[in-house]
Amino acid sequence: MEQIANHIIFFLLSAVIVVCSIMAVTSRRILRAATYLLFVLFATAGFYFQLDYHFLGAVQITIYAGGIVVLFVFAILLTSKLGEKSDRISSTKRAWGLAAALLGALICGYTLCTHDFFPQFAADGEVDMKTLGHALMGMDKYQYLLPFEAVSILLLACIIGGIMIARKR
Amino acid sequence: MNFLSLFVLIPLLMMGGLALARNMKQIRAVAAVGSSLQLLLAAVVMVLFLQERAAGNTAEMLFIADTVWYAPLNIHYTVGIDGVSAAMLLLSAIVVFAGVFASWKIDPLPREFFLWLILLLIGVFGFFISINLFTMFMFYEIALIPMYLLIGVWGSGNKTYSAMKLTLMLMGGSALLLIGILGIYFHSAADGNLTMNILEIARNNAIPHEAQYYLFPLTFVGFGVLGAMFPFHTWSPDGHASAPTAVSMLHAGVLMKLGGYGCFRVAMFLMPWAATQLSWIFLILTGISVVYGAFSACVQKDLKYINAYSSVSHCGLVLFALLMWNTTAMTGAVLQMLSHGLMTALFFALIGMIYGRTHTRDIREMGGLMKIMPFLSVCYVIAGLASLGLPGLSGFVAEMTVFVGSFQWSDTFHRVFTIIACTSIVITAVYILRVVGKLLYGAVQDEHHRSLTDAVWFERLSAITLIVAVAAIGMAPGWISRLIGDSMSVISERILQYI
Amino acid sequence: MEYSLIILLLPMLLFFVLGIGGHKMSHRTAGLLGTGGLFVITALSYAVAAQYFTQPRVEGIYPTLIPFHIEWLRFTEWLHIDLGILLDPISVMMLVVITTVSCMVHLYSFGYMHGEMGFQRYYAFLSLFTFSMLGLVVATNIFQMYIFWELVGVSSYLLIGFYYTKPAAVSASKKAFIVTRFADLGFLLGILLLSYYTKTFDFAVLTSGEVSLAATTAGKTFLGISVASWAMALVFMGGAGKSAMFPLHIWLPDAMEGPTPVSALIHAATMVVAGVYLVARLFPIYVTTPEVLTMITVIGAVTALYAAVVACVQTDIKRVLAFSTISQIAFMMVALGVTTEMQGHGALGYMASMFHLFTHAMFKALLFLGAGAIIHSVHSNEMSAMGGLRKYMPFTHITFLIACLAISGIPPFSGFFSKDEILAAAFEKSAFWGIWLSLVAGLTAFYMFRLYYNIFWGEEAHHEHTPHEAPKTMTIPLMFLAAVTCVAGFIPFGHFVTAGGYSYDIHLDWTVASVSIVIALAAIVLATWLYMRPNDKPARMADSMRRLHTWAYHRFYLDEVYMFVTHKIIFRRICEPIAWFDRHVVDATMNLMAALTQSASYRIRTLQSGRLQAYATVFLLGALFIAFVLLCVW
Amino acid sequence: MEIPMIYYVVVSTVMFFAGVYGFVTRKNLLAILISLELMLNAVDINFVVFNRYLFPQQLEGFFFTLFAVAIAAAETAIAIAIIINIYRNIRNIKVDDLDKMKY
Repeated sequence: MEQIANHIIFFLLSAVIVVCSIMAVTSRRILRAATYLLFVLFATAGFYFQLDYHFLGAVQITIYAGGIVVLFVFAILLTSKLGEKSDRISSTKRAWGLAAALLGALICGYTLCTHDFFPQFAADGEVDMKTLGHALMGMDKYQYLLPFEAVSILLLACIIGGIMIARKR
Repeated sequence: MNFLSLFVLIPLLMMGGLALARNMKQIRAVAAVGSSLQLLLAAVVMVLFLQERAAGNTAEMLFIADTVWYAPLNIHYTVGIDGVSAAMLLLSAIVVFAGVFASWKIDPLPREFFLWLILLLIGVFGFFISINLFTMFMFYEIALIPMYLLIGVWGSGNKTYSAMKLTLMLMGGSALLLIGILGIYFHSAADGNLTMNILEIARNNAIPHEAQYYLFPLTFVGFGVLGAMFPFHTWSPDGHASAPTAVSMLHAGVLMKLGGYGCFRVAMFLMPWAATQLSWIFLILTGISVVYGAFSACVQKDLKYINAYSSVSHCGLVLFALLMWNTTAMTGAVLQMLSHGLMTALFFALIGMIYGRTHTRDIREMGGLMKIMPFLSVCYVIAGLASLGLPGLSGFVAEMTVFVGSFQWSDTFHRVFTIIACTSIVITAVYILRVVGKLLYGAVQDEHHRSLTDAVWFERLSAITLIVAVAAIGMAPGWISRLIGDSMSVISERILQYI
Repeated sequence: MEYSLIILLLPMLLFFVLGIGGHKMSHRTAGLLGTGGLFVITALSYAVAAQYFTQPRVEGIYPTLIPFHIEWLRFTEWLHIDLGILLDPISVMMLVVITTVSCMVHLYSFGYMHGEMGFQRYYAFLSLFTFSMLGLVVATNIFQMYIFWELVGVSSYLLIGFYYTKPAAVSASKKAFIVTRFADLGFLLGILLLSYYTKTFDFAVLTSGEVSLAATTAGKTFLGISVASWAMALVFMGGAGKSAMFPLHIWLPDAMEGPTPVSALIHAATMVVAGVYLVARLFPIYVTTPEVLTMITVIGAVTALYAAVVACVQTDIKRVLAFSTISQIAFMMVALGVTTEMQGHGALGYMASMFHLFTHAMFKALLFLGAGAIIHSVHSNEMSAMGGLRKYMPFTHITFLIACLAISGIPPFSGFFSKDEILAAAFEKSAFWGIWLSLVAGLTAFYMFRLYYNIFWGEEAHHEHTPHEAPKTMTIPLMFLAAVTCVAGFIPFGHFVTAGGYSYDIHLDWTVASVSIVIALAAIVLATWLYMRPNDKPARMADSMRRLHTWAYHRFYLDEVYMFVTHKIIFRRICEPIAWFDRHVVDATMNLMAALTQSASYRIRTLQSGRLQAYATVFLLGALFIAFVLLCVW
Repeated sequence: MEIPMIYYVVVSTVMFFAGVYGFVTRKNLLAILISLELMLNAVDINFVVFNRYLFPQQLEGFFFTLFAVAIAAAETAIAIAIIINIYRNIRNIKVDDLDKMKY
């Protein structure tokens, strides 16, 4: 029963992701595109929950859906009028884009489908927060203090850079 | 470091001095003092060289000094001179001395102008004292680069085009040259001790014939481009026409000599076998150069173009004579280099001075200048007479040595080309007299020209220096011919043993 | 005779002093310096001549002396140019001729050029010329001769173009230089050939028979003619250019644009006989190449006739004299051409030629200087501006008449004796040339007297001011030269200058002499009848031979032919196409390469559009392509 | 947990190439950025899925995704700052108009 529910949820989320991501890139209204993106991100978070990575799912929702999409919306509101439709895409450009996307999807799909993975279904489910914390703050093998610090410096740089760029001269 | 390196060091000091100079006066002082020192040094070196020879030192090269630069590839900084280099150094020093005074009033950016000019000097002097392929090539490149800026910035007319053309064509030549030099380097020794030293390469004599077969044309054409060999001469008319006075002087007077010098010092000396096999091709090309340049000069309207084509003709004669291999003709070639260097520098100096006054170089727009600026006109006539080979001036000595030397071959091919080259003396007379007649004689064409003034002291100094040198070679050619002949016989004997 | 070196050095020194410092001197100083120097040189030359000809003969001939000699430039082991002084009968004779005429001209110019702009320059050039000409005649080797040959060429160029603001003078000087330069090319090639086979430049070696050109070139032929003949013919070409032999004569009439004393010195007495001197100098070699001598004879004879015919109809008095010079030099050439041996009867022509050279120099200089005096007084070269001048210019008149009689070959004036020897030599060779030359001699007498009558008799032209006799500085040289002309014929020339060097007495061949006198007198009578009094006979005569007259007046259109060849063929058909070729083919190839590179770069540049999306597409497609390839490979 | 791994991967592939399509075709800089986010997200899913299905004992994919999210946030912030700055300058955020630094 749980299996079936899981499947149903998965297909729902998949449908949302597929439809919304296509809508996000084809919609001529930019604000709508951002909204579709938001749906995609939520659905992705759903995937993470489904895979028992709850922390990641939470991060996804707070940072992506909560932070980035908000930034997008502000930016969109700052740079375009409401209800403004973007220009039609020229057919050659669309053809190139379609070609690239479809060909890519084809090749990737083919590779994925023909490749033999040896999935081991995870038994333990939920990752414990303590393990995560240790991995993030440790300096041993499979522990990530250095990348963590690097990311924090990057974020600092971003803050400064953002201020510098946005500052009025 | 022996005293030959002073030739490179003095210009370096001059550059330092220029960087410190605060006004026009100091810039001029630095340039004048430096070039005088250089001239003095060249004269001293010449005297020392003659003394050493008189004392019985018969080594190929004297005053050799050697410093390792990059041991893994066996690259050395090696200097040394023989009679030809000593003569070329003296020539360069004289032309530079005259050139500095000819550009006394250079405008704008005098400091930068002299800086680049002096960088050019480093290249030229360094080239003549080097006996190592690597240093030679390095100095060669150093001499080429400043030309671009000197013409592009201080030139006149279509200067960016000319500067670009000149630089690209010469660079193209030096690309060939680089391949040739690398080829020589990798064949320089049979036992694997590769070297860049010219004397050692010559002593090893290890370049296989099939390698010579393609390396000789590469090096010869590479240097030949700078020596204005047909059909690679077209940078010369445009380049000379656009260059500022001192640069034209230096370029035609000295830089083009690098080409001829390299041709025999590298191409023919190191690859004598290929020289005997392939020179017929180049003989045809240079033979064409001689007549072709002269004929082209006959119908030009721009003074500098006339002179540039005449340079093509005269420099063609240099290469032509080199390809005759025998000592007399090769001596004639070097004499022709000296002679052409001096008189063409004189020509360009005078053209620059005339242009500076009349602001035109079109001979149709000028006339009767003899009345207006007698000094410049008389100098121009003297330069013209030197160019058409009047005895008592340098051109005659050089041409006659070339012709007598070339005539020592009695086969039809050489005879025919010698006779063709000889006809250039008539054509030269035609275009020189045409210019003299139109420019200096006749009625004044432009009334505005009447108010122009004659040369001032620094212009006079510049012109007189060159005239004295031209006349000195022309009147007493014996010693310099002997000096050059001694050095050239080494090369010619090396080639002649392969016939 | 080491002091003979001073003869060379002094004029050179004068040239440098006057050339460099001249513009700071007054006219008077410069003129005095030049003339004074020349007097010294002349005196020295006479001393040399006296000493040379009074020295004892060795085995019947005067020895060849080389009082001074240095090596100047060495080419090969055996070929080297020396500078030196060679004294032998002909060079000493030339020294006398040149210094005498030059000295007279210097003196004369003092009056003639009075007040001209560039007076100092004029004297400097004259000194240069004197130096070069003297150097030429005393040359010890053929290359030294070539050196000075070029130097006289250039001094001639400078002097013809002395009035450099006059376009005619400029183009005349240019023409003179280029035509002679062309001839010198032949000379140079001749020297190269000669020296290549004989391995020497030295006259002494070449002419003494130590090396024989004929022997060293034996068996070598080119186009069916032996190499020896080619060499000597090419050397002669140089001589023909300087001596204005047909068809290289065209520069000489134009050279009359120079100042008249210059014409007298260079283009009548000295430089133009350099060709004759050259042939005489190398005569021991020329006798070994008879076909070249024949060629010289033919060219000389044609030139003599041609110039004489043209001289008959010219109206510019200097042109008449110029053509007469050409004709007379041709006489000398013929005389050399008909000489077949170094000794004996066949050798007469050599002596005759030298003798005529000597006498001609004097009387032709006299004629030119006289013409100069006339031009000086009437300010025109045209006969129409003259007429009846005998009353106004008595000295000039008398001296001019003497010269005319001399050139016409009337005894006892000098021309008679020398011309008679030439005719005798020509008859010796063949009657054909003898008659030909006698005819030309008659023509000579005719045109000279036509000139004479037109100037001094005939109708008086209207003058803006009364013509006056020239100043003393001009008449003294005239009188001196006239005196020389009167007595020079009696010099026992055969004792001094002969082909083999052995002395003999000149015998006048009275059959030849009387015939030539009769012809000359007849021609003079004809001229008198036609031109002494103004009448319409000359015009009628011209009408009766209209075509010949027109052609002769235009010098048989040779100048036009030359113009056509140089301008239409050399400039239009050779130089311009080459210049065009250079710009539009050779240079264009270089430019094309640059343009190709540039346009290729422009093409490629558009790929680098800066559109990020295009990059991304291309990048992705590329990546996919690689992935696809990898997939296929797997 | 019997959802086959391939399902997730196919979904992320579709998402990724939707992003590619958007990246290539859209003109609006913000839209391009949105497409970029889609692609990033698709990659994140892949990491997580591979981690979970193939190496469940380890957490490399997990942490990679975690850091990628952080970096994506930083990158978006900067990108938006730049875009707004561009808008200030040329009153427009169409990618075609940004050709000042071309060639």
